[in-house]
Amino acid sequence: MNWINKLQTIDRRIIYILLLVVCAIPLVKPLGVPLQVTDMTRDVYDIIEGLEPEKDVVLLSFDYAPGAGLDAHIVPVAVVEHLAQRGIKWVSVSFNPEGPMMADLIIKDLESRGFKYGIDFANLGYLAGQETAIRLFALDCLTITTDTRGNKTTDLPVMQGIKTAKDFAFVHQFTSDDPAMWIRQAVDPMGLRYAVGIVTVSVPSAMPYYNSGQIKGLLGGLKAAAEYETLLGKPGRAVAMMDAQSMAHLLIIGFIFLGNLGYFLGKKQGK
Amino acid sequence: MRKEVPMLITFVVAIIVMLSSITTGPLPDVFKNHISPWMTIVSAFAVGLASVNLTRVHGQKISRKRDGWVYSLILLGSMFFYGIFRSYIEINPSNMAAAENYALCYNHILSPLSSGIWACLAFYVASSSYRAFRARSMEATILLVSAVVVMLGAAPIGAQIWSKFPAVQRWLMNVPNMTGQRGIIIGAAIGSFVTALRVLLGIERGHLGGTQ
Amino acid sequence: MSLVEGNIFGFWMFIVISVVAVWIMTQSKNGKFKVTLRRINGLEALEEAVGRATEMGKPVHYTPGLGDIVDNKAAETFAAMEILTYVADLSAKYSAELIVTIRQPNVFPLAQESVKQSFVAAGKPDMYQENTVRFISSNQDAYTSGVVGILHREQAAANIMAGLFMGESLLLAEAGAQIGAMQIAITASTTQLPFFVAACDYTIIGEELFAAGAYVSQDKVKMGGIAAQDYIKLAVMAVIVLGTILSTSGSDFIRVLLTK
Amino acid sequence: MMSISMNIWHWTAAICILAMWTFLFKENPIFRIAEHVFVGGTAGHAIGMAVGNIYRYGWNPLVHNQQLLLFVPIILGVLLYSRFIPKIAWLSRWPVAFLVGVGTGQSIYTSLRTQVINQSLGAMVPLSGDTVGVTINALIGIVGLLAVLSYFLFSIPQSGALEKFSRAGRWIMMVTFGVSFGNVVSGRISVLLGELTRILGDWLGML
Repeated sequence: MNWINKLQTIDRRIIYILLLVVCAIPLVKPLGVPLQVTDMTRDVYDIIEGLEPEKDVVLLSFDYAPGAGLDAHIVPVAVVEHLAQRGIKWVSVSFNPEGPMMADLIIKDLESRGFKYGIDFANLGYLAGQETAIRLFALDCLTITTDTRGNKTTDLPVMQGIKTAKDFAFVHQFTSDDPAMWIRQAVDPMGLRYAVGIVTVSVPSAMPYYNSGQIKGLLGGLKAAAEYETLLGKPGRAVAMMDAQSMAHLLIIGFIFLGNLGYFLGKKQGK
Repeated sequence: MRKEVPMLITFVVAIIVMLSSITTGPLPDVFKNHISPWMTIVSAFAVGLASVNLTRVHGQKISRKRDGWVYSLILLGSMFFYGIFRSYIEINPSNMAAAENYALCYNHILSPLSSGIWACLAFYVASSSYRAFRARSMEATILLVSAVVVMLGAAPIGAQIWSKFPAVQRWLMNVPNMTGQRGIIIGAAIGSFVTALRVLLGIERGHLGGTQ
Repeated sequence: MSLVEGNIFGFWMFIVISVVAVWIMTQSKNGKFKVTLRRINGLEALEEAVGRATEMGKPVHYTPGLGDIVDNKAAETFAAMEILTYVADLSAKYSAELIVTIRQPNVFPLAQESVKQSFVAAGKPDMYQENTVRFISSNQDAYTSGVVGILHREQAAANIMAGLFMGESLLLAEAGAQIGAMQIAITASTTQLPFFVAACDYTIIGEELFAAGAYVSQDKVKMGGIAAQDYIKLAVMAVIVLGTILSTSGSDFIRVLLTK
Repeated sequence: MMSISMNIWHWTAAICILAMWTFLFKENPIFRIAEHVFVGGTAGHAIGMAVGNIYRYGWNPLVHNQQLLLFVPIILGVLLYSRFIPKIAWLSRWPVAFLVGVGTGQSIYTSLRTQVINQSLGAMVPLSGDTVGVTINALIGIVGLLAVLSYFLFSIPQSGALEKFSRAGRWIMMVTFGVSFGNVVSGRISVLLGELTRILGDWLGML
């Protein structure tokens, strides 16, 4: 029958346009579907709740490029918001050349809200050499002599008392790659308290490290950011987007179903 | 000389680096004060290789006016613009105005180009799910069913359809997925260990040009 | 100089398995230990793909992935380079045009050399052109958009992707599917596998990548290396079983030993 | 409800995204321009960052603190470029050998510890759990792991029980791939949503 063939050969452009529409509508008019918070997200939240303001300093490693898009960037935005709310100081570093600019986007926003660069946070910039660089920095944070603004690292108030990665109360990496590099070079050898924010795509491959306790908390992309916003009691951008996410999933499942329906009906007919 | 020196360099450096992470004594300092900063510098030089290659390939295209040479001109122009601008900022970090302007050019041109191409993936995911994911065999069916459950469990709408979807999704993620990933991680680590051993002992010389 | 605590077991394990692995590789090299690798599904499709490209008069595209040769992902790239040599041999044999796209500057000269060698060895040095091996960009996304453009402009008949891949795999595979190329993916990158499985004609998964490299090169040392991996794996499996039995019975002997 | 942005940068960002998306319909000159600006720009950015690293970690300490040993990496770095001069191209193998040495030394032991020993430890959980569910999960974890590992045995003939066992390993991996697939779908959609907020929000002012 003709319509079975049609089920199998919908033009890809129609699919593209449908996806665009299904994503755009809930963005403009959110539906407000309620959200459940998972343990992996709560773990990070609890760690930060347990830190002491004024005393503890957190290290944030920004290891993603803008190409990873919102799925990577929205997680640090939520975590930094929590740090800012609790008045906890942080320092950022990057092992990806594009990372410092991503940190700067967040810093710019904080500065406009009255937080002080150098006192509340600082951006140490990019250190080339990937794994080697991670280990070098973990062993000796002062190996980076100046921050991205040309200040001497040793002069930054937020860096006082910090020599190695051990001196940070907590290390949180944000990456679009897998967390194994940090675990191999710093977390396992130095016994750091470490959590990671990764893109949704990388969550399954990070599970074994979470299961074995090498990672203490795991934030996977937009969904985790939405959960984090819920925990903070400030539902924002991420929560609003989850509705669009839901609709897009339904659409894609629908297409898988249609494709398979056509396939099986076609097979039956062939017999 | 042409093969032996590099092999020796690799061997000595690798042994120092390896031992420096698990021993006390002088090696950790050798790593920290010498090898690691050297690595930073040498790998920074390696980044430049990419641009030399690009300049050669596209320079030729332009000088011979081959098809699409205008695009090559655009590519080189863009490379020199960002290259020179960024280098200036790196050497003069205290010039905040320049850094601000660079951030504008970066965040509103390169960054959207980059995430724009990634967003295309969403469309491709949709069309390839439709076109290619068929329950052709038992294995393909397992793949499909777990994918669909994960999608339903990962979006808030899933819990509205059936309240157990998030729990099933978490189970799939934490038990079978974790098991499979763990097997692949262990296997791949053993695989790269043996390759690394071949490199260390100079049996694998792929990186020195010519396999044996 | 002494070992830092927590590394004693690891260090001695490292020494022991290194010795065993080297011993197996030398035995295999000297022909005293014969290694036969199991068939890897999809590997013979390489020849079919190149042959088909010749018939259609269209090029074969090959990418050795995104990995470099200087980090811990090197193994995957080395394996991809072995497969490249094999593909270059095949395209010389069938006189099929070959296009190799490169992301890593370090991989570029190696790829040039090995393709050139294959063509010369087959007595067809003229097949090697300036743009047979093309450096695209060291940026992952830029590399991807460059390759996608090339696939469309050159209308490749075969698209062979081997080595390390990240998010761009689907872009490459989907671009190949759109131009109707026969596609073969060989990768250990698990996140990307479902897409290769969906969009490619053949997919070779996980560690099969390393085995495939050894298989096509038929190099005795490398085959010995694969056998060594197998024995290490068996030993790890035995330790895991033992550790589970002991921990179930309440003893943490293995756990203490491994973390020593 | 719609108030289009007057900010030129919102316009360029939106144009760049849309230029990339035109490729979804067809390869075209607009996409080609975007592609080439992008390839060149990212290469340029990486060069700038590299210049910064050489300046900070090589040039400055060498000139201001007279750390003469830093000539070693600088010379090695320069040697990388000898590959463009055929006569001395072989010299470029020295810096590559150095980079490979660091990479190998860095991972050969640590990957054994992090990925083999620590992951094996993670797998050795007691089979006697508080509930039946815990025990079943632990059993799947351990048997599944062994099955997956046995699938990747290449030199040992796979027949009989081993073949069946390794097939079970493949099934576990199919679930793994399925889970990955589900996550990739979510992840890609999230990226798309980010771009859409840029277009609908920043540019068109609809959000």
